[in-house]
Amino acid sequence: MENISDPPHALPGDFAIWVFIFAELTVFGVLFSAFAFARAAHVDLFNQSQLALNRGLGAANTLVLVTSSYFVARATRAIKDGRGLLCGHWLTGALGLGVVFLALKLFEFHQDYAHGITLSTNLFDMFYLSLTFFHFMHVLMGMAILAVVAYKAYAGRYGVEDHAGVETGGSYWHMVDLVWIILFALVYVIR
Amino acid sequence: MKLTSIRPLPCTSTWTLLLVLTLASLRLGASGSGPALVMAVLALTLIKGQLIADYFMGLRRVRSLWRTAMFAYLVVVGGLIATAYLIA
Amino acid sequence: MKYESQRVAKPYFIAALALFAGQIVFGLIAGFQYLDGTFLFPEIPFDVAHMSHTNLLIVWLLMAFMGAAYYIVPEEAQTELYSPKLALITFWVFLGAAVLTLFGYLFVPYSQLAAMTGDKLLPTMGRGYLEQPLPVKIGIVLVALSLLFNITMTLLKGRKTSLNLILIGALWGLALLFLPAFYFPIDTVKASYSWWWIVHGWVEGDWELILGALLGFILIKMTGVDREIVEKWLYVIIAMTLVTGIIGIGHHYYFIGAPRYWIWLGSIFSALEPIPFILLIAFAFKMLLRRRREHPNKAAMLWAMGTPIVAFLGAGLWGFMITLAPVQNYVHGTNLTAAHGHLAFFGAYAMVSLAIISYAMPLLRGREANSAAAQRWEMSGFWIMVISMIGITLALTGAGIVTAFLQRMGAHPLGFMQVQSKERVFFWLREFCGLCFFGGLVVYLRSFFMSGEYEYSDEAIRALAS
Amino acid sequence: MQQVFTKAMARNIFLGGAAFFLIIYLVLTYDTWQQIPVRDHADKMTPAVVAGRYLVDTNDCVGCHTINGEGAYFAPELDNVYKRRGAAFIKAWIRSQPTGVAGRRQMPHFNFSGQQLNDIVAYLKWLSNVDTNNWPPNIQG
Repeated sequence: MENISDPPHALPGDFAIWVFIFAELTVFGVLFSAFAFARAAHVDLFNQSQLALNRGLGAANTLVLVTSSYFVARATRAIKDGRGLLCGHWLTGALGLGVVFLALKLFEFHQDYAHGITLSTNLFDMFYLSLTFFHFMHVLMGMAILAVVAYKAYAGRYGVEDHAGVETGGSYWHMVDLVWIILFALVYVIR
Repeated sequence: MKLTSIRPLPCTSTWTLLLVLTLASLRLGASGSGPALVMAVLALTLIKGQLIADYFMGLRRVRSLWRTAMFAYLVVVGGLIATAYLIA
Repeated sequence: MKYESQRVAKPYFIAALALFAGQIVFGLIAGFQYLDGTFLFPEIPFDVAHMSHTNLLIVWLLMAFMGAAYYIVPEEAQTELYSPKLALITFWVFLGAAVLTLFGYLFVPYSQLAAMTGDKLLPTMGRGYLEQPLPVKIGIVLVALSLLFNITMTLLKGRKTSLNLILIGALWGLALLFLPAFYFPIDTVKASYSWWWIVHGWVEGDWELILGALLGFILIKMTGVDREIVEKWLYVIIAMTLVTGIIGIGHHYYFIGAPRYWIWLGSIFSALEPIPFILLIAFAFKMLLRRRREHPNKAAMLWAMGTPIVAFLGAGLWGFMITLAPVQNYVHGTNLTAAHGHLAFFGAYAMVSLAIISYAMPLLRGREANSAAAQRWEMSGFWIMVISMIGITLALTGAGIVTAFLQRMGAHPLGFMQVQSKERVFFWLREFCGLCFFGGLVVYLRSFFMSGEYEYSDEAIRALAS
Repeated sequence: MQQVFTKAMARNIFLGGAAFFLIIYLVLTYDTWQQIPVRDHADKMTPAVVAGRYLVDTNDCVGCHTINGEGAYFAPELDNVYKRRGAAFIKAWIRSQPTGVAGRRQMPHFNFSGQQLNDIVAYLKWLSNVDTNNWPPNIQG
């Protein structure tokens, strides 16, 4: 493992993705704060509407995303050891979990729709749907990126020295995970 | 075989820890409501976020500026949420 | 100037400046009508002066963008323009249509203009910035197609730099975003909603890409900084523009009849819209500090550095001031919007146009830079115009704030005209600053009539030789 | 270790980010499109309302006035003018223009027929019932 006396490392992956990651985090940060302060003005509405959410599904999705993030971390490790095939396998696993996340979320959206929850029913529903849909799109986007990275890993386009692509895609995926962790706590859990 | 593949990787322990913390916050949340619980869950979330940043994103090996930026982000967002819940 | 065909940019730039002067004249007329409502009435009613002012703005900016495209695309592609002749024909068609439209506004009552030009067939008239009769709108599309054909063919046969791709892509976007001008639903709310596709899509989206490309080109040329660095940052900046700006369109949807969620989504995303402008300032000054040469065209450098700063003030700061829904509730549709509009349009788009004109015109006239004396005139014009425009902005801001307090707040709000009469001091100030602006424009234009080129000092020549 | 920062990645982020937010905007627009007819009572858009709107457009009313805050800031807001002034006043006012009072802002004379004035009022009445999230904040517009 790394030595303490090593010079400080550069950011994993391409610097451009980090500009983007911090921009996205800012957007989500503002959205989260807006949710919290909107709640401060409508505590009863928010507490009441929150009960309609399926907290178990939210928790399951958290576990799924955390695990897929773990798989991606393993994929990064694998490519640093020069094992492109293994890297591809881990990424495929992460993608599979991404599909599980989407399926669970779609099921939840379907339930919400059946209960008549829309963007315009009330302020809580507006925030809940906007936040989760916005995040849902990020999962899709992250999966598209991971798919490209996995394909390249299988094709042997990365190596011990040249694995910035895996780190770039991986960093984005971890960001998607990180955002969900905050979203889950904020929207589903605390009250 | 390399040593790293025998010894549990830092990311494996991180992952286990994240699962435990997730279930813990779920359990906490199910036990009721109130400022103390909100703070506890937010604190757990902050730890989880920093774990992901440090061990999954690998920021712990990067110039401390970026790790600080991520920590600051989590503290600011968490702090804003906490403030809003306390004044509500 | 490296390619003969870049010369077609010259008439575009000259026409742009002439139309710019026309825009200011109509602005002064409209501004004075705020003080004396009978001024030039009924010959030029306010709405005619107003739409001449805004339409000339759009046309001269488009002229300048087109001139810039004809100048930049061949140089970046390292090949002659596909068809200089087509570019010249397009120029005369565009100028002719613009002048004809202006005469139509001035001499035919608007409803009659609509009846004469087949507005019944496909109603498109009567929306802000899009007042042009149907045939003119079709003409604009044809002119845009001709430009796009010409520069795309040039790109295809030459070097494909990122800067050129951004510029040409943005010009395609500009043309595509104009197409909703032909879609004018009966439903007023849908009409407003889609009107912003054009207006917001242009000025808070696509045009920022053009702004970035023009600024990037000028900086590459004048500072000698590696193009890789410039292009890389350009991509990051325009990515931020669209990330914040696309959903940021919601700040136009709060009070026009669109659903309530736009109040939140619009506020959140548009609050982040200043970010790309901050990045733009950082980028421009970083390039300036890393410059590898001292370009003799100091005036162009002044415009190029001034652009991101004034753009940030107008679009970023003044935009932010009125963008959050709780604030906009009181200031929507007041002169605060006009204040923001003036400084943002000037700082971002007028100034970047003047920057590229300032950089390219001397080269088009066969000199690297104008004489030091001419540059002094030009830079004086810069300062007078910038300061006057900030004055106009402050005056309109004052008027807007008075409206917000007296007409929109309190238990006994006053009527529109009553409030307006209390804002006369601001309207006088605005008109005064407008006159100063016009003076600055004259000083600026004066610099074009000074002959002679920049002469290096003896030390500079010795330094270059060694 | 040198930081990687490639132009290709910056470009991909630009393209990906733009496409991403465009898709989100399109989804939101779809939802908005379903809701607008409810919020503005599209079913109450009678032929008179449509005719009135056409007159408002082709006489460039927004060249001086604002409608829902959009237009020019030379003359009063029209969104709630129906509620502020009522039908009779609006018609009489348009008919009596221009006032010609020295220095005061002038509205041109439009030569509208009685039918046309009724159409304009019908449109303004419809307009005043659009759900604009409680804007303008008060009757003065």
